[in-house]
Parts: sequence; structure tokens; C-alpha cells
Amino acid sequence: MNAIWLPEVIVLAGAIGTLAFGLAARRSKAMSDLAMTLALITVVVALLPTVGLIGTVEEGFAGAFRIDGLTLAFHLLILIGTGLVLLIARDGRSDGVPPQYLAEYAALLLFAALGGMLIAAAADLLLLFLGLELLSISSYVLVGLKKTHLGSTEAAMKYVLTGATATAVFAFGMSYAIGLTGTTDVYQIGQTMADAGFMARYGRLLFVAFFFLIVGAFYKLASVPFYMWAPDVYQGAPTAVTAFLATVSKASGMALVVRLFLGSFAWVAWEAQPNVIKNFWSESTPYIAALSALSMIVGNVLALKARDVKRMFAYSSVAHAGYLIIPLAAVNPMMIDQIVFYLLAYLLANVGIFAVIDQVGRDRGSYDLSAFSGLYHRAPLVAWALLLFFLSLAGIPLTMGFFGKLNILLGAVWGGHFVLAGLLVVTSVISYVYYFAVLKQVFMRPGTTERPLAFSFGTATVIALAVLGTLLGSLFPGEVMRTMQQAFDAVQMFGIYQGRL
Amino acid sequence: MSGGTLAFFILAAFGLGGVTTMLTARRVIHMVLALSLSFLAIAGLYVLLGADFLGVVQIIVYTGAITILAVFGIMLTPHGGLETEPKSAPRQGRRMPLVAFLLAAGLFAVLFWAVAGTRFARSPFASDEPVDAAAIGGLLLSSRYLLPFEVISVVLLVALIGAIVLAKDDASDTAGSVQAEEHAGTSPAEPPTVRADNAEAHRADRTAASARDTGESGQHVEKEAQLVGAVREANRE
Amino acid sequence: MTPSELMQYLLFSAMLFVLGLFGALTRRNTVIVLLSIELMLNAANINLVALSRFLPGGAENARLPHPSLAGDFSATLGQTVALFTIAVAAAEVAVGLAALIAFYRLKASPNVDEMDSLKR
Amino acid sequence: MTNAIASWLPWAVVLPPLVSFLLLTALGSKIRKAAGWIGSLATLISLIFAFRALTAVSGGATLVADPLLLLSYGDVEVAFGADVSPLSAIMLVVVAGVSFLVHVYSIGYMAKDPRIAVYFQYLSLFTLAMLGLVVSTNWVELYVFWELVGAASFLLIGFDYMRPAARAAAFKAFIVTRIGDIGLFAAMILAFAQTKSLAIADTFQAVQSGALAPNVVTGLALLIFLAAVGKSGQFPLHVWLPDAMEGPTPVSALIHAATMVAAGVYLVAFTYPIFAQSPSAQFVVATIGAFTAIFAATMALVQTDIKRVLAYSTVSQLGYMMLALGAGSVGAAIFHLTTHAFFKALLFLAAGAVIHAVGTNDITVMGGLAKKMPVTAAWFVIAAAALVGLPPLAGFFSKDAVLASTVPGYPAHFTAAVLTVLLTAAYMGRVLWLVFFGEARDAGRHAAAHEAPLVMRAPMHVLGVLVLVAGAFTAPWTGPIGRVFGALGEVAHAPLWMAGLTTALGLLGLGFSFLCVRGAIPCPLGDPTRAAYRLLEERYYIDWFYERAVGGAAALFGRFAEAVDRLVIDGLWRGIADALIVSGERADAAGGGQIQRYNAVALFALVVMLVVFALSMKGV
Repeated sequence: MNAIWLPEVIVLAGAIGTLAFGLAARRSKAMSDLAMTLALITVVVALLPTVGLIGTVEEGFAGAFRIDGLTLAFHLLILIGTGLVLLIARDGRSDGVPPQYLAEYAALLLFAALGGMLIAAAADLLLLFLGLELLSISSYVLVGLKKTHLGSTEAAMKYVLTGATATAVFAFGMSYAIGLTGTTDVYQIGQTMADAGFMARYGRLLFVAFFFLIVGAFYKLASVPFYMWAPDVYQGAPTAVTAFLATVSKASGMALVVRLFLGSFAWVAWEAQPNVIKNFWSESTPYIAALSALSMIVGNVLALKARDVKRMFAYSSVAHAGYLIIPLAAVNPMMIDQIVFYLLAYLLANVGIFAVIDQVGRDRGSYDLSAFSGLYHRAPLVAWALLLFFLSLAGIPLTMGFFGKLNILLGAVWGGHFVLAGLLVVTSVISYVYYFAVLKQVFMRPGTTERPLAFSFGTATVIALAVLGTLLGSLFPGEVMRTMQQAFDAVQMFGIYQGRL
Repeated sequence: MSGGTLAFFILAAFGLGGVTTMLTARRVIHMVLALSLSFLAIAGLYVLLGADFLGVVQIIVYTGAITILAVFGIMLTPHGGLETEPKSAPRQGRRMPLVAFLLAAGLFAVLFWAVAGTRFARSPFASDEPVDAAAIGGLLLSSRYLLPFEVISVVLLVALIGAIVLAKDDASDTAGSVQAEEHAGTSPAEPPTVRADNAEAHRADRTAASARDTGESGQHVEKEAQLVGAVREANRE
Repeated sequence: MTPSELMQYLLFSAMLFVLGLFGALTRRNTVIVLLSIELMLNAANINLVALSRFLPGGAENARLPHPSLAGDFSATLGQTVALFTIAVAAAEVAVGLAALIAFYRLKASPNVDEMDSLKR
Repeated sequence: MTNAIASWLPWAVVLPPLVSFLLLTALGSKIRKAAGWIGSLATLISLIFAFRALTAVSGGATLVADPLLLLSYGDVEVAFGADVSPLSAIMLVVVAGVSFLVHVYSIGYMAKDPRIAVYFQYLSLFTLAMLGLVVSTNWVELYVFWELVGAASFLLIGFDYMRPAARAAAFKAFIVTRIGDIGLFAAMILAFAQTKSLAIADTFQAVQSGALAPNVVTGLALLIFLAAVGKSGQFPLHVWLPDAMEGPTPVSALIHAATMVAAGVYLVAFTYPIFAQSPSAQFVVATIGAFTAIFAATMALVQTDIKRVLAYSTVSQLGYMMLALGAGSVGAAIFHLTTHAFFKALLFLAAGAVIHAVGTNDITVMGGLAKKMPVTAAWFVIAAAALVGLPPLAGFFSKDAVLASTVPGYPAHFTAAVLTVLLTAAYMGRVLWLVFFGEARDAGRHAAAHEAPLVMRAPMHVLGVLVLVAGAFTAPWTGPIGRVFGALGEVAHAPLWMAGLTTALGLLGLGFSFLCVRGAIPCPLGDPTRAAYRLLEERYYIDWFYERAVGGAAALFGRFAEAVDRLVIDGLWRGIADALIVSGERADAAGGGQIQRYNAVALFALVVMLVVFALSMKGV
């Protein structure tokens, strides 16, 4: 048996180690820096066994813990995202976070990442729930780390209160699902539901459970109408944490939805009336499609009015959540690949942009749009990188984001969801307006200062890596897609339906 | 009506009565006490359902730790001298209670429709024997639930760190000399270390969840003792 | 336990959930809002315990393809999951109260409706 | 043709502008001087390979290059391939050729502009997009390049972005063509939904095999035509094209003569297998084409800006091409496209030289320039004669081919097209007499006028020679290159009476306008106060109407966004309240950011979903 749990163990050990190191080395700035570096090393070290595990399909802990293509793809997304966020955080420490909490900062980021990884690896509803909680609780604290800023603590408070409500809703749905099927295993729940007569008897309650679970999970995804915490929290949190919420946290939420929905509910079919076969997927699709459509419309339209860049990206992330949900509504064989590819494009562009936002925001002391004016003259290379990220996010042809959207679009058309496909296109066009509003500031507006803006090492590294990744995905989308399909065969997650693995 | 059913209705009445009191009370402290009554009633229901151990945990965690934590929370955050609140928050708009009521009513209607419309069939494996606490321990140690058990300890550890990080008053570290002296007794690094160690130690403890929380609230007591003193006048009013 | 008794428990928990929800939506003091949310979590626990006594094996004819799953399907499972939920709830309250203290330090108010400084 | 050459030749045509684009982007403003030469060289290489490809396919074969990019989604493949058929070979030569000449001309024209490197960067991008569009094999590829053409033209029209007029024109072009682009996008989705494939060839096959319902085929054809209408400035989306004259003159030559506007015609010709299966779609194409031809020609009669006259003339000529396509003659359409590219580019370059010399676009202040700029004047006259369709110039052959194609089934269209010849002669004559002959109306400007530098004259010579001889050896019934046109399908040979008729009408129009300008006869449109003049001057009030409509729509959208904002944050809140409570009481003025509302809205959604489910669910 491979050490399939090794990545998680490394992250856990790294987190505790960072914490202990930070406590031992308090007050010393250099040592606090080392805590961040330690966390970064942890992520890099954890990447090694994750990559080594590619191709493995295995279960541990009697089936509670599952390594397959889906798990590994999300592990990589989460680890890469966390690593980049740590790099931003390392430079952004003057962003209002009291210096004595740097070790906690780094450790909590690792704990949150651990929660996300557990979600991706869990084949057990209880473990999914606990992973979600680990992620959530760490995030609450991370958001409130700028303790001397009212906005930050208020954001933390808002996040706790909305997040806890989501937890309660999720737990209530979970209690029906576990109680009725008598098992916590995600796949087992699905199989029990598929038994003859089960849905006919308990279908109502199971559907209620499903709605509660979906609502609880969609809170994390920040899809409409469960998004309203996002603008406040994104605005109040330290920028690195905002980047984390927009990317890693969203990816984890997506992993949760995919595993839960595709693992247990989606495939259940039953005889509703004599000779009338229904299946869960088609029954639940309209609701998911409606949430997706709402997210795309509301997210993009509200972003038009935002002046604060972090708020704008909160709305933008709501819109992207809408795009990401489309494959769940549209039945097609490539849905998981579409989600993962899109998440990767989205993650790279977003982390890159937040790195710039962080640096510019700290330099100008403001996250208003106008803080970006004249950036082209202050840091031309970074401005070009920013252009690439924005083009990718907006889905302008021949960028990685375009191919991601194209995947999703084709999937939607394939599944017959023309309305969603149309909305994807139309709302993408709307998104040009606010993305280009930022670009206009960067390239066309004279800034109040011409002073060159030096980018610190970590931020520059993040931008460079994100540019590299986005370019790779833009120039060789076919290769990237094929490699992904081979390395992370999404079908593996359904292996249970041909015997357990 | 059997004894069990009677007991259920009495406990349910207490539970719902507690909640209703909470919803109608004016003083915040009364609300907390009313809620603790509800938590207690729920513990009784657990016992009635043969979940004795869970009932005990419920009492320790909810009526014990969480209620006390809540009381401390209220005392530490006095507002305008009088811990009462109007029927609803003024800035929410006057319609909030009505809307919330209709939301709750709608939700209950659907839940009622789902529960009452289901023909439950008793499983042949079902038994009315109480569950032995040892069986729960055994399940937690079984290969399947060992991992969730480990994870919950991490969750609690994170909550602990998070609570300390957020609640700690950094200003007092550097501000007045009096507070600096208070801190001088214990090195600034020490309390968190101790707690982390505690958490490690607790992990071995198989019935730990509750204990850890009481431990934590205890830490809160120490931690915020000086603040309590400062706000005591306000509470007296 | 009879089906109607089970139904009583489930309806009680549903009521608890919606009352908790009502409290969470209308109470002004953050501490009370947090406790109301706890109530919602308690409702989930009652569901778990009650259902696991009545349907400990899920549907009677459930297939059990995984050997380790065949083991301990009993009321124990429901109660164990409920224990986890209690622990999670406690963790959330702790962080929530800590966040409240941090917020209070800057704004001197424990009221949810005064958390509105972030611009629209 | 060996396969070896086929596998790379199409890419060799397409990629040089990409290289130059990347090079110019990387080097930036450091290489102001060299920028024009880099761009020109790249385009020249493209041109050479395009000729090689043209000879390779003259027998009717098709070059199929290895795809550069292959995405596969399950069974669906998106291949960025490159095919060169006779049709696309002609188009490649035209695009690369005109683009090359415009590059060279621009070296002189833009020499003093500080942003010359950026200009050539855009120009390379535009050339790349056009060439890529021509070789596309896949709907996605086609759409990507189609959009890229639009984006590049947006950049070029708005090149002088400091001037509000240029910005406005750029946005107008972008918005109007986008309406058309939606058509192409919808066509792509429709094709994919029907055939579950994104290869254009698969769509053709499905259409030809009758696998698609007739309504679907017509829908597909009309959606594609909508895209062509936008790009080629056909009625009613023609409004952007005259405004696009705000771009630098060489850009006007490139966009309005050879390439971007021709893209629409090319698109219809390229997807002709679809149109061929739908007579009703063909009729729509022919009708819009004929109407646009005569409609635009009337507006050209009263314009005073030399470039605007040419722009309306372009719209009118594109109408001819569409008419030929609708009448079923791809060969005639592409033949006219080719000759038009030459003489219209020449007209623009000559007009550019004039503008360069006198510093204004207004023809009413010019006059007598033939003496000052004999070379330019000569080429302008020849090109104008070609546009009017006088023998033996290129336009004569192609226009007659178009007219001949309509004779069999479209008498009304034919009549309109013939009348257009008269109008064409009238407005071109007016420009000629006003600009080059007679007295100088502005002595100062006249004195300063001078012949353009060599680098600007040379492209005019090349184009001029082409205009003179192209008719002879590219006519489908003669010459080696003509055979390639022949491969596109039968091109009707104009009978002698038709040639005589058009020539006579052309001469009549020229003479009439001469007399008009001299004041020898009263001009029907000479009086600015008359209603007819006003109507044409105001371009039939179509722009006015659109501006009102678009302005209104923009304001409406702004209000909509605001309404959504209110609706979602506060309004949704009130909406919930109002939906639940029938009460006149207004909700309290709301402070922002209320957590409990966030949760209320979220749980409201949960309840709605559950209730909808409960009400709609049966048998669970």
C-alpha cells in the first residue's frame, strides 16, 4: 500500500511545525519570515508525494479516504494555490497583520489547505463535513487577522455568522442523508438510494437533504444567492487571504460539490410511477442551472458598479462560480475535466492579479480602481502580465481562460443547455466592461506618480509563475488538457460502480 | 400514552419553551439561560433515545461550556450599559421578524410535508437497547472513523489557535505598565504553547471533545480576566 | 420505537431548526445569534440519533459491497456522528466569540446590525 | 502537388505576420524606423508563399496542412488547421498583396507619427487575423480569427485615440460588427448542436447529405449572413463603415478595400455549400446586396469628404458582390472582390496622397490638383474609371460578370444593379472634377500641394498596373489566374449588349456630373436646402435613428444595472418582504451590509427551491 495519506500528513506536520517554530521565535522579524518560508517549504515538499501518487487509485481508512484522479487534481490545485498565496502573504505581511502572528498566519493557511485537501480526498460524508469545517474555521480566523482594522474584524464576524449558518444547513441535510441510509460513505449512500423501493419510500426526505447539502456547499462556492458575504469578506480580509478565498477555497468547495453530487446523488434512478423512470440528475438539474444562471448574471452585473478592486473580484468570483456550476447542470462525459481545467485557468489568473493588487494596494494605501492608474508607466512588465491575466479571466480568444470557457460552452451545448451556453457568452461580454475598466486605469490613465513600482521577490515570483502557467495553458491547451485527462482520469471516481475501486 | 411518549412531550415542551423564551426575552442573559434550558431538554431526549453518553456530553458541552462561554462573551461585550435588546434590530428594518417568521414557517411546512409524508419502515436491525459508550469508543477507533477522529482534533486545535489569535488584546502587550506587569509573570509566548501542548495531550483522550471545550473556556477565563474586571461596572447597571 | 414516535422526533427537530433559524435571523446580539445557530446544529443531532435508532442499517436490503462497511451499522453510528457535530459546533462558537471580542475592541458593539462599515 | 508541401505551405502564409507581431511587441518603440520594414518584409513573405499556394491549387486541388493545435473533448475535436482551396488561395493573394502594399505605403504615410511601431504592430495583427480567417477549417478557429479581425480593426480605427471622433468611430465599428458576430457565434452553436462536430467540413457534409432539416439549413445560412452583413457593411449594419474613415488613410485602404469588409463576402462564399441548399437564404442575400448597392450609391452623391465618398462606394460595391453570391455565382463575386480590392485600394492610396498634400478631406476646397500631382491624378482617374466599369479596366470585366450572373432569375435586382452603374459614375465624376480639375478653390492649400514621396507612390504604381491589366488576365474566361476563378464555379460571360449598356451608362454619368459641377445644367442635388439633399446628407436618418436607439438602450442598460443592484441587495430584500406580505408599509431605509439579510436571502432561496420541488414533484 502506498502512503496515500502522505501529502496530508506533510501539510499537517508542516502546519504544526510552523506554529511551534513561530511560537519559539516570536518577536524576531527574521525568524517570523522563516515561519512563512517553512510553510512554503511544506507545500513544496507536499507536492512531491502528490505528484508521485499520480495514477494511483487507492483507498485508505476502510474507504473513508480515497485517492483517485479527482482527488489528485484538486490536491495539486490546492497545493499550487496555497503555495502562491503563501508567497503573496510572505511579502504582504505589512498588510495590517500584526507581525507577531505571522507564524499563525502561515500555519492557518496550511490548515485551511489541509481542510481543502481532505475534502478532495474524502469519500465519506462525515470526513467531507470535517474537511469543510477545518477549511471554514481556518478561513474565519485568517479573514480577521488584521486585528487593528475594523473592516477585517467585521469581515471575520460576517464570515463566521454566514459560514456557521451554512454549516448548520449542511449538517441538517447530512443528518437526513446519513440517518436514512445508515452509512456515512458517499458512494454507499448513492447505492443505498438506488435500491429498489428506497426512493419511492424516502425520496422526499432525500431530496430535502440534497437541497440542504447543496445550499451548504454553495455558500462556500459563493454562488448566487449564497454569495452575499463574499464582497464584504473579500474587501475586509488581508489581500493574500482574499486570494486564498477566491481560489483555493472555491476549488475546495467545487471538490465538495463534485464528490457529493456525482459520487452519491446524481446517478440514482428509480421508478416513480409504474413505468416512469426518473433520475436524480435530471430532476435536480433545473435548480442547479437556475443557480448557475443567477450567479453569472448577478455577479457580472454587480461587478460593474464596484469601485473597490477587491470587491470587484468578489463579484467576479461569483460570476466564475456560475460558470463552474454549468457542467454540473449539463450532462456530458467531460464535465469534471471542464471544471478542473477552468479552475486551473481561473486560479492562475486570479492569484496573479491578487499579487499585483496586494503590491499596488500597499504602495498606494488604497484598493480603489484609481490606485492602478498609470501602472503601465510604473511597472510595464507587470502591466503586461496583468493584461494577460485579465484577458484570460475575461475569456478573450486564445487565452487559457478562453479555452476553459470553450470547454464549458461545448459541454453545455452538448448537454442541450442552450440558455446556459448563451448566458455564458453574454455575461462574459458584460465582464469585459469591468475587467477593461481596470486595464484602462493601468494603461491609459496618467497616474499621480511616475515613480517606478518595485515588485518584491515573492510577488514577482507569483506573477512570473502565473504568467508561465497561463501562457502554457494558452499556447498548448490541447496538450494540457490531454495530459490532465491522462494523469487525472476523472472516471476513476466512479470506479466504485464496477466493484469498489 | 406510554411513559416514553409522555417523557418525550414533556421534554419537547421544555425544549421549545426554552427557545420561545429566548425569542421573546428582553435581557440577553435571560436568553442564554432559556437556551441552556433547551439544551438540557435535548440532553434528556438523547437519554430517552438510548444515547446516554451523548446526553452527558450534551450537558457538559452545551449547558456547561458553551453557555458559560456565551455568558462571558456577553459580559465582555457590554453595550450601552443595559444588556437588553429591542424586539428586533432597528437597522434591519421593521419587517425582519415577519419575514423571518414566514421563512421559518415556509421551511417548516416543507419539512413537515417531507417528514409526515414518509412511511417509515422500521429496520429489522433496530433495537431499543441503549448504546454503550464503549461501543462509540470502539467505532471511533475503528479503521473507518479513526481519520475523522484525528481530523476533529485538528479542527479543535485550529479553533483554539484561532480563538487566541483573534481574542488576544495586542495593545495590552505594549501599552500600560500595569498590564505589562501582569504579563510579566508568564512569558508572552507561554500561554499558546501550553495550549498547543494541551491539545496534543488531549488527542489521546478518547472522550475528549467536551473536555477540550471546557478547557478552552477556562483559558478564556484566565485570558480575559482583566477585561472582565474592567467591564464589571457596566454590568452592574 | 414506532414510526409515529420517530415522526415526533423528526418534527420536533424540524421545529427546533426553524426556531433556531428564526433566532439567527432576528436576534440582535451576536452571542445569541451564534447560540441560535447552535440550536440548528442540535436539530441535526436529534435527527441523527432518532433515525439511527429506527433505521440503523438504512434500507433493509442495502447491499454492502465493502467488507469494512458491513461492521458496525447501528445506533452507535448516529451517535458518533452527532458527537462530531457537537465538537464542530463548539469550535465554531469559540471562534465566533473570539471574532466578536476582536470586533468589539474596535467598535464597542456586540450587535450584528452594526457590522456595516464595509462599503457597498 | 505533393503532400509534403501541403503540410506546411498554408502555415508559411499565415505565420509571418505573427512573427512580426511578436517581434514588434517585444521590441516596442525602440525600433521606430525599422518597424515598417519588419512588417512589410513579413507580409512580403506571406505574399510569396500565397502565390506559391495559388499555383499549387490552380488545378482545383486543396492543400490540407497539419493542424497546429488540436484540442479534443471526448469525441469533439477543435483543430486549428489550415486548408487552402482555390477560393482561399485567391483570397490569400489578395489579402497579402494589398496588405503588403499598404505596409509599404504606410512607411511613408506614418513616418512622422511617434507611435509608428504600435501602428505596424496592429497592422501585423490585422493581417494575421485575416490570413488565419481565410485558412480556417473549424468553426471555433473561424470565430476566433473573425473576432480577432474585429479587435484589430477596432484598434486601427481608434489608432488616433486622442481624438474623440476616432474613439467614437472605433466603438461604433466594434458594437455594430459585434451584432453580426453574434450571428456567427449562433451559427457555430447551431452547427455544433446539430452535428456534434465543430469541423466546418462536417457541417457542409451534413447539409449536402440532407441530414439537416431545411429550416435549420436556412437558419444556419441566415445567421452566417448576419455576420457577413455586419462585417461587410451591408444594409442595415452599414453605418459603421463611413465613420471608420477616422482611422489613418492606409488603414482605410486596407479595411475598406481589400480585407475586413471583404471578409463578409468571403465568409458567404466560403460557406456557400450551405447557402446552395437554401433558395430562400440566397434570395435574402441577393436582395440585401442589390438594395445596399443602390442605396449606398445614392448617399455617396452628396458627401463632401473624399474618404466618405469612397466608403459609401465600397458599401455599394460590396452589395454587388453579395448580389452575385445570392444569384449563385461565387466566381463572379470573388472576381469582383479581387478587382475591387485593387482599384479601391488604389483610390484610397491616391486619396491619401491628396489628403497628405492638401491637409484636408473636404473635396469642395480642393480643385485643379491634376497639375500639381499628375501621377496621383492619373492613377486616381484610372481607378475611378475601373470603379465605374469602363473597358478595358479590371472593374469592367468583373462588374459585367456580376451583372450577367443576375440575368437568369433576378430581373429586378439586375435593374437596380444597372442603375447603380449610373449613380457610381455620377458620384465618382463629381469627385474627379472637383478635386483634380477646374480652378483651385483654396489657393494656400493648392500652393503647398506636392507629389507624394516615392515610398508612397510605388504601391500606387503597382496597384495601377494591376488595375490596368488584371481584367485581361484574371477574367475567368481568360488567362492562367482566371482559371482559378473558373474553379470556383461557372462565371457567366456578359453579352455584348450588356457591356455596351454599362459603358454607355458610365459615360453618361461622368458627363452628367461634369456638366453639373461646371454649373452648365441645374443639378438635381445641387441645392442643399432641398429635402432630397437633406435626406441623403443625413444618410436617410439611419445613423440618427441608431444613435437614438443605442443611446436609449445604453441609458436603459445603465438603469437596468442600477435596478439589478437595488433589486439584489436591497430590492431583493424588499422583494422578499413584498412577496410575503401584502402591506402598504414601506420597509425602513436600509443600511448596507446586514448579515442577517444575507442569510435571509440565502435561506429564502433554499425555501423557494424546496417549495418548488414540493409542488412539482410527483411520485417520489
